[in-house]
Amino acid sequence: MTNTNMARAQLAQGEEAIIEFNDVNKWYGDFHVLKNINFSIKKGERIVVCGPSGSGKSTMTRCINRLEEHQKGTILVDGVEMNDNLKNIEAIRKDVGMVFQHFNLFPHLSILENLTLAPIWVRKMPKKQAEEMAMHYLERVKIANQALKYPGQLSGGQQQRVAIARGLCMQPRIMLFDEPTSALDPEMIKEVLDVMVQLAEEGMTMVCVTHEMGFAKTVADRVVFMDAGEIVEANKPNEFFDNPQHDRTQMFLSQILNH
Amino acid sequence: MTNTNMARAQLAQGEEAIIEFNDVNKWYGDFHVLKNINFSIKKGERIVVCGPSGSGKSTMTRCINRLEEHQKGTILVDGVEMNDNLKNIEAIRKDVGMVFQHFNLFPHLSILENLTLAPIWVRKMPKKQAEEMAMHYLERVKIANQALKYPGQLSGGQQQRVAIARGLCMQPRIMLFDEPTSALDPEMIKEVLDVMVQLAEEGMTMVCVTHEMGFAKTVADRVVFMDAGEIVEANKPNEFFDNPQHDRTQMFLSQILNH
Amino acid sequence: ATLDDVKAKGFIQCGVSQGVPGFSNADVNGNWTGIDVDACRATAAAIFGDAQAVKFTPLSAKERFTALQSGEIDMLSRNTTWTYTRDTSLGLDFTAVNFYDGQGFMARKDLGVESALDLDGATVCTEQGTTTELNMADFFRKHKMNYVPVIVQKADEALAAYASGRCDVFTTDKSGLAAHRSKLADPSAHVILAETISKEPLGPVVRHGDNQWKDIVTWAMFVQVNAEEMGISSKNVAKIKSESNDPGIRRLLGAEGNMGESLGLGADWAYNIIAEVGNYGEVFERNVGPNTPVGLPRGINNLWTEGGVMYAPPVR
Amino acid sequence: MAIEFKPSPSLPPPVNSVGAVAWVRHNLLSSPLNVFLTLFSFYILYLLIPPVIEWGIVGATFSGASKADCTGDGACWAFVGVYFEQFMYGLYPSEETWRINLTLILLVILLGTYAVKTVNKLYLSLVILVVYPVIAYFLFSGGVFGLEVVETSLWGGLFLTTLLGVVGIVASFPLGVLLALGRQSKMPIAKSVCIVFIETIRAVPLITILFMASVMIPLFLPEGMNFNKLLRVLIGITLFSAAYMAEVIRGGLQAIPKGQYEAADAMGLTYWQSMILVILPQALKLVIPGIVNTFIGLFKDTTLVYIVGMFDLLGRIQAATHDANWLGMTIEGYAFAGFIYWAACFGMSRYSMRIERKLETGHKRN
Amino acid sequence: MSDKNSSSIKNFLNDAGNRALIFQVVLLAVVVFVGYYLFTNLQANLANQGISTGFAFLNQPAGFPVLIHLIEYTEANTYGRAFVVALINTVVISLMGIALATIIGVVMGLARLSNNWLVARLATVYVETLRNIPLLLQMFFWYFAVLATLPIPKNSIIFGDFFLNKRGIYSPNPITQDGFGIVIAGFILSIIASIALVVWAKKRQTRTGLWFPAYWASFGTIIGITFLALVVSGFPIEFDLPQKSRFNVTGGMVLPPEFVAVLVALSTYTGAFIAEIVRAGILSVNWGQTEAARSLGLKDSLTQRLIVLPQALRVIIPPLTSQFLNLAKNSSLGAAIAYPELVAVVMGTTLNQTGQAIENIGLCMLVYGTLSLSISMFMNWYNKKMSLIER
Ligand SMILES: Nc1ncnc2c1ncn2[C@@H]1O[C@H](COP(=O)(O)OP(=O)(O)OP(=O)(O)O)[C@@H](O)[C@H]1O
Ligand SMILES: Nc1ncnc2c1ncn2[C@@H]1O[C@H](COP(=O)(O)OP(=O)(O)OP(=O)(O)O)[C@@H](O)[C@H]1O
Ligand SMILES: [Mg+2]
Ligand SMILES: [Mg+2]
Repeated sequence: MTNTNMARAQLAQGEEAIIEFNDVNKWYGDFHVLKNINFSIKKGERIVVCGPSGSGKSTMTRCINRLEEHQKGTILVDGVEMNDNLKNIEAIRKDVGMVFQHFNLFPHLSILENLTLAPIWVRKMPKKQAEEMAMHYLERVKIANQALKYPGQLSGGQQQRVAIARGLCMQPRIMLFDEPTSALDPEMIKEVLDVMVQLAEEGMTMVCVTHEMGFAKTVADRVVFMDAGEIVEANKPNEFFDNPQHDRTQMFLSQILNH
Repeated sequence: MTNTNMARAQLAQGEEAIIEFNDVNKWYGDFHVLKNINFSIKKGERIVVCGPSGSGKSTMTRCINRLEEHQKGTILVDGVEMNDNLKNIEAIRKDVGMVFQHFNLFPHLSILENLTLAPIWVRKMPKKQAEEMAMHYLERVKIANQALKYPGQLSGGQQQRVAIARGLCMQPRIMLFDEPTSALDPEMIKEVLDVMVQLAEEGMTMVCVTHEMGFAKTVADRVVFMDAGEIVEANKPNEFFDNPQHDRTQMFLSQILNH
Repeated sequence: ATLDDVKAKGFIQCGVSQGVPGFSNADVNGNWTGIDVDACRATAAAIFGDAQAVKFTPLSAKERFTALQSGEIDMLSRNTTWTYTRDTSLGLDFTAVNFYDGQGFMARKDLGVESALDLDGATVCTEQGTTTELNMADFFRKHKMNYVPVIVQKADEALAAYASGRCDVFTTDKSGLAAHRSKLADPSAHVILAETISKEPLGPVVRHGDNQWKDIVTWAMFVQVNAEEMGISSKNVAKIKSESNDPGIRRLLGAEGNMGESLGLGADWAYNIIAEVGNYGEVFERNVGPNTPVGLPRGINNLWTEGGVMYAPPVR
Repeated sequence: MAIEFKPSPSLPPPVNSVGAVAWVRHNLLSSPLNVFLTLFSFYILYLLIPPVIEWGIVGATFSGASKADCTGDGACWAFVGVYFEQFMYGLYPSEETWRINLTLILLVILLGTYAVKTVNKLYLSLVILVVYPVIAYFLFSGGVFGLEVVETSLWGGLFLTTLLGVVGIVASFPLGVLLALGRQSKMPIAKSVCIVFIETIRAVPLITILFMASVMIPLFLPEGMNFNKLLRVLIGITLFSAAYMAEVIRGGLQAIPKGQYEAADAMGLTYWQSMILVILPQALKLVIPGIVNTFIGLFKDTTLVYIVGMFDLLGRIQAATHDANWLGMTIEGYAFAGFIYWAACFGMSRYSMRIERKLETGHKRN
Repeated sequence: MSDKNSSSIKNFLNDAGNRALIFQVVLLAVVVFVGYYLFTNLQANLANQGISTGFAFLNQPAGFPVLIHLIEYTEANTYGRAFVVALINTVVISLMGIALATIIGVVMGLARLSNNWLVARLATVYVETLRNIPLLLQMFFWYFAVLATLPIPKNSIIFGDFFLNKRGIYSPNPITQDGFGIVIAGFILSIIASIALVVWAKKRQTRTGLWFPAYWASFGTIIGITFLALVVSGFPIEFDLPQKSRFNVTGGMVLPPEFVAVLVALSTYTGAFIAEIVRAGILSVNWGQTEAARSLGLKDSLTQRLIVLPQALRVIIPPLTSQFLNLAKNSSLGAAIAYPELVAVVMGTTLNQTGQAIENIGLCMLVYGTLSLSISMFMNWYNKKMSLIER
C-alpha cells in the first residue's frame, strides 16, 4: 500500500470530516514542499503530526488557516473551500485557533488585551463580555493573576499558556498547535502539555505538531508521520509506536525515543 | 591555615612555574574583584577553575594575557612580568591562546582565514605554511571539510571547535579556556570536551574555567575553587571532590553535583 | 480677466522686492513704502478708490517672473528693467516706466579708481538673476577688460562680500548703489563711479494677454506724470476739481464725462490716484528724493519740461 | 572538620588607581599620543574660548535702544532686544500676539494632561490632533468671534519656523505611514507608485520643491484657481518630509517579526485591523528616534523658505539687518539665529535619546 | 483555483486578488488622471500667456559670466554650456565634499571613542554643535569668517609662488611643453612597476612570511620614476606664475574662497553626521571581537584594520549612503554664497532670463536625480561586495 492510498483509506473511513485535504500540492518557488496530501480529520479528532525537520509539518498546518497558499488540490475546512475568497478566509480564521511555536504574543498589549483583541474586533463582542471570557480562559490555564502584566514580564511557559488562552478566546472549533513546546525548558513543557491534555479531554478538534511522544501516546487519536512533503504513515498511536509500517517511520522513532 | 597561606604552600611546591600570581589585587572602580591572589602553575599543568558566578574566575584568567589590568601585585607569565610594557604584552599574547565562551570567531572571515590570521600577521608565517598548519588543526578538531565556510554557517559545537583550533594555530604554550561549553547543547558539549581531553593528553599547559565536573575529574591536575575574589581552595581533583576542606567548597559541590 | 478677479478679491496682489529702501521696504510695523509700492497703490486707488487695497508679496529676483506668470501675483512692481527679451518671450508685458535708472559701480576710495574704465582685472560683486549681471558682462567685454565675477544669490550677501573685501567693486543700479552705500560701516570710504553703463528703465509688469489690466496699470502711472505736469498734487486736487475750468483737467479729474469707463473704472479713478498717492513728483520726493535717506537727485527722472525724460501721453 | 570560609574584607583600591590623579593619568596622559592629543586639545580650546567669551559676553552690550548705545567692544545684543518681538512673531500685529501665546499655552496644557492618569489618552490625542489644530488655525488667522483677521503674509519669525516644522511633521506622519505601507505592499502598481514618489522626492533638494510650491503650482492649475502661498509651502514641506518619514517607518515595519503578522492573520483580523491594532503600534515605537531625527532635520531645513520669500526666523533676522538704524548687525543676528536653532535641535535630540533609553527598558520588559 | 460561484459580483469583490486588482487599477487611473489634468492645465496656461517652451534656449548665448568653470567658458557661450559648467561644479563639490566629509566623519567618530577624555569631549562638542545649526548659517559663517580673516590682495600671504588672500589661494599653473610625453610614459611605467611590486610582495609573503610595505614602496616608486622622467626630459613643464597686479593677483591657478567655504561647510556639517554613524558602527562590533583579536597577539592597529572596521562597515554603509545623498543635495545651498552650482546658474540666472521655469527646474531635478541614483547605486554595489565577503 503506498502512502497516498493509505491516507485515502483514512479519508474513506471519516464521517463528518471537518478538515479535508484533497490532493494538495504546494511549492515554494521551485521547491515542492507538499506532495499530494490526502487526508481528512473528523470532528473532535486529535491529530499529532511528527516527522523530521523540514518535512513540511508546519507548512501543512498553516495551510489549514491559509497562512500559506497551496497551488493544487483543495482544502475544505468545515465544508468551506480555502481559496482567494477573503470572506471565506476570514470566516474560517474565526473558527480556527492557532498557537505558534514562538508564541507571537503582541508585546505592546497586556495579557488581557492580547486575549480580548480578536473577540472585540473580529467577533464584535462587547468589551466587558470579552474580558470576562478572557479571564475564564486565563483561569483555565492557571494564570489569571497575570492578566494585567505584559508578555515580556512572563516566563516562557506562562507566555505559551497565554498563547493557548488567546487561541481559545476565539472559541474556535479547531485548534492548531505548531510545536508549542519546543522553545521551552522541561519544566515548562510539562505545564503546557497539562493544559493541552485538558483541552483534548474536552473534545475539541486539535492538530498538533510535536515530538513529545508521551503526549502523542496519551491524547492523540491518530499520529501522522511526514517526510519530504508526504504523509508517510498515519495511524492510531499504539499501532504507530508499537508496529510502524514503514522503515522510514521505524528509523525516525528509534532516533527520537533514544534521545 | 588561611586560604592565602594554603595557596602559597602550593607555590612553594612548584618548580618550573610558567604562570605566577603574586599577591595580585584588582579593582573595578571601587569594587575589589581579585583579592590577594597567590598561585602558580607549572609547565604542563592542567588547572580547572570553578566557583560561583561573579567570583572572579573570568577576571583572573583574563589577567593572564592582560585582557584585564591588575592594580597590585605581579603576574609573571613565562618569567615575563605583565605590566604596561606593550612589547611584553604582545610577546606573551603570542604564547597564550584563549578560547572564549561565545567563540568570538570573526564573522567576516572564512574558517581558514580565521585560523591563519594570527600566524600570518603576528608570527609572519608564509601564507602557505599557515594554511597547512590550519588544516592540520582543523583535522585535529575534525572539521577540516568546513574550512572554506564562514562561521555563520556552522553549528555551535563546530564553531567552538574552530575557536579552539584558532587558539592552537598560534602554537601557544598555554591555553586559557573561559567556560568553553556553557553556550552549547549537551550533544555539542560532548564534541568540544572530547577535543579538549585530547589536547590535555598531549601535555599542554591549560587553564580552564568550567563547571563540567566530569572533565575536571578526568583531566585536571588541580582544581581551583574561587569565591568572592579569593582562591578558597586548590587541590588535586580526587582530594577536592572527595574531601573538600572548606565548608564553602562543600556547599558549592553539593549544589553542582545534584544538578 | 485680472480686473474682475481683483475686484472680486477686493485687493491687488502685488509683487515687490524684499527690501530696497526707497523702492519697496517694510518698516518695523510691516507698512510698505517706496516708489514701486506706490505704483501698486496708485493702481489700487484707481480701481477701489482705496490706496490701501493692496497686498504685497516680497519676491527674490529669481522668483519674480515665475510668480507673475503663474498668477501668484497680479502685478509685479519690483525695480524690474524693461528689456526686449523680457517683454517678448517671458509671457509678460511692461507697462510704463516709473524710474529711469542706469547701472553703476561703487568702489573703495583707497583703491584710487576714478573711472569704470580703470577696472581691468577687478573682482566684481553683484546680485544674481538681474540685468546687472548681464550688463556687467557686456561692459567688460566691450572694453576688452578682464574681471572676476562674484555673483551672490541675494543683494545683501553680495554687499557683505564686497564689504569684507572679496571684491574691488560692487555693481548694481545707481539708485541702489546709494542705498547700499549707506549700509556700509563707513560710507564715506566708498565712491560711486561716474559712469553709467546701461539703460535701466524700471517699471511695473503684468501678464501678457490681458490688455485691459495692462492699460489700467499703465495709465495709473501716466496720470501721475500728467498731474505733475498740470500742477495738480494731492494737496490741491480737491480744490482744483471743484474750481478749475480747464476742460482737460476737468476731464481728467472726472468732473466732466467719464474717462474711466473705457478702463472699466469709475469716473474719479484719476482723482483718487492723485488724492491718495499724489503726483509723480510727490511720489519721488517722498520716497527717494534728496530729503530722504536714499537722497537721489531728480536728474533724468524730471519732467520733460524740466530737462528730464518723464513724458506721459496726454489723457484725452 | 571543614574550615569555615569567611571572605576577606574588600579593601579600597590603591590611590593611584582611583580619584583625580588616576583619572587624569588614565584619561589624559595614558600614552605619548594621548599626551600630545591632550595638549593639542587644550590649544584648540585656548584659541576658541577666550575670544568668543570676550566678544559675546565680556565686551558685549546687552541693552539699549539704538546702535549708538553699543560700545563696539563686542556683540551688540541690544539689536536682538529691540527686534525680539519681530524675531519671535514676524509682522504679526503686536496687540494680537497674545493669540499665538495663548495657542502655545493651550498646547502645553493639553500635553500636560497626558500625565494625568484618569484622562482617556485616545480622546486626548484626538483633541490634540483634530480639535486643537482647528482652534489654533482660527486663533492665528482670526476672522471669527470678532478676532481681527491676520494675513498669513504677516506671519513670521520663530512662530512661522515652528509652525512649518510642526505642521510639516504632523501632516507628513500619516502620509508617511501610508507610503511605507504601500511600499511594503504586494500590489505591484501601488508599490511602484509609492517607490517612485519616495525616491523622486528624496532625490531632489528641498529648495527645488519649495520653489515649485511657492511659484509654480498655479501654472499647473486652471486659470484663476489658486490658494494661499503658506499653504502651498506647507504642502511642499509635508510631501518632502513624508518621503523621509516613510523610509523611517518602513524600517520599523521591517523590524517587526513575521510571527506578529501571522498571529494577527490567524486571529482573523483584517489587513487594516492588524496594521492599526498590532503592527503599527509596535513599529512606530521602534522608530521614534528616527522620527525625531527627521523632525530635527525638517526644523533646520525650514530656513530654506527664506529663499522663496517667506520671513521665518532667519528671514526676519536678515530683514532686520537691513534696518538703516541697525546696519552691520549681521553677526549678532546670525549668532542669535544659530543659538535658537541649536538650542531647539539639541533639546530635541536629547529628548529623543531619553525616549530611546526609556524604550530600551520598555522593550526588555515587553 | 476558480471559485464555482464566481459569477456573482459579491464573490468577485471578495476575492483577495480581485480586490487588489481593482484598487490598483483605480490608483493607476487616479495617478494618470491627475498627471494629465496638471499637464493640460500647464499647457493651456503656457499657451495663454505666450511663454516660450522647449529647450531651444540651450543653444542661445548666455551672456552672463560664471566665476568657477572647469571647462572653457565665456559670456559668449550658450546656456547649454553654462548648464554643463554648473553641472560640473555641482558634481565636483559633491564628490570632494563626500571624500572630505568621510575623512572628517571617520576621524571624529574615532575621536568620540578615544580614551582621551578631552579629545572625546571635544569631538562630542563638535558633533553636537554642527549637527544642530542650519547648514545655511554655517555656510554664511564659513564664507564671511574666511573672508574676514584673510588679508587683502595687496598684503597677500606669500609662500614662494603661492599667494593667499581674500580672493583665494593662488598657485602656479602648470603648462605642458614638448617632451611631456616622456613624463606621461614614465608615470604609466611607474604604475605598472608598483603593481608588480604589490604582486611580488604578496608572493613573497606566501613564500617567506615576511611583510613588505608594498603600498608605501609603490607610492615611492611612482613619485620616483615620474620625477626621473621629468629630469630626463628636461622638465617639459612651464609654470604660469601668479603675479600681483593692480587689483588682484593674476595668472596661475586660483582656488576661490566660495569654493573653499562651500566645501568646508558641506564637509564639516555632513562630517558631524557621519561621525555619529561611524561611532555607532564601531560600537556595534562586539567587544569580544577585539578581545579575541588581542588574545591572538594582534596589535591594536591591526585589530582595528583587520577585525573591527570590516565588520563595522556593514552597519555603516546604508546610513552613510543617505548622508552622501544629503550632501549632494545640500550643495545647492552654495548658491547663497556665490558658488556657481546648478541651482545658482540654472534656477537662478538662466531661469530669470528665459523665464522657462518648467524646463529649467526639470533639468535641475533630472541632474540631482541622476546624481543621487549614481551615488546610491555605487554604494549598493559596495555594500553588496562587503556583505558578500562576510557570508
Ligand atoms: N518561505 C519559504 N520559502 C522557501 N522554502 C521554504 C519556506 N518556508 C519553508 N520552506 C522549506 O519548506 C520545507 C518545509 O518547511 P516546514 O517549516 O513546513 O518544515 P517542518 O516540517 O515544520 O520542519 P521543522 O520541524 O524544522 O519546523 C523546508 O525544507 C523549508 O526549508
Ligand atoms: N568591567 C567591569 N566593571 C565592573 N565590575 C565588573 C566588570 N567585569 C566584571 N565585573 C564584576 O566582577 C566580578 C567578577 O566577574 P567575573 O566575570 O570574573 O566572574 P566569574 O567568576 O567569571 O563569573 P561567571 O561564572 O558568571 O562568569 C563580578 O561581580 C562582576 O560583576
Ligand atoms: Mg516547523
Ligand atoms: Mg565568567
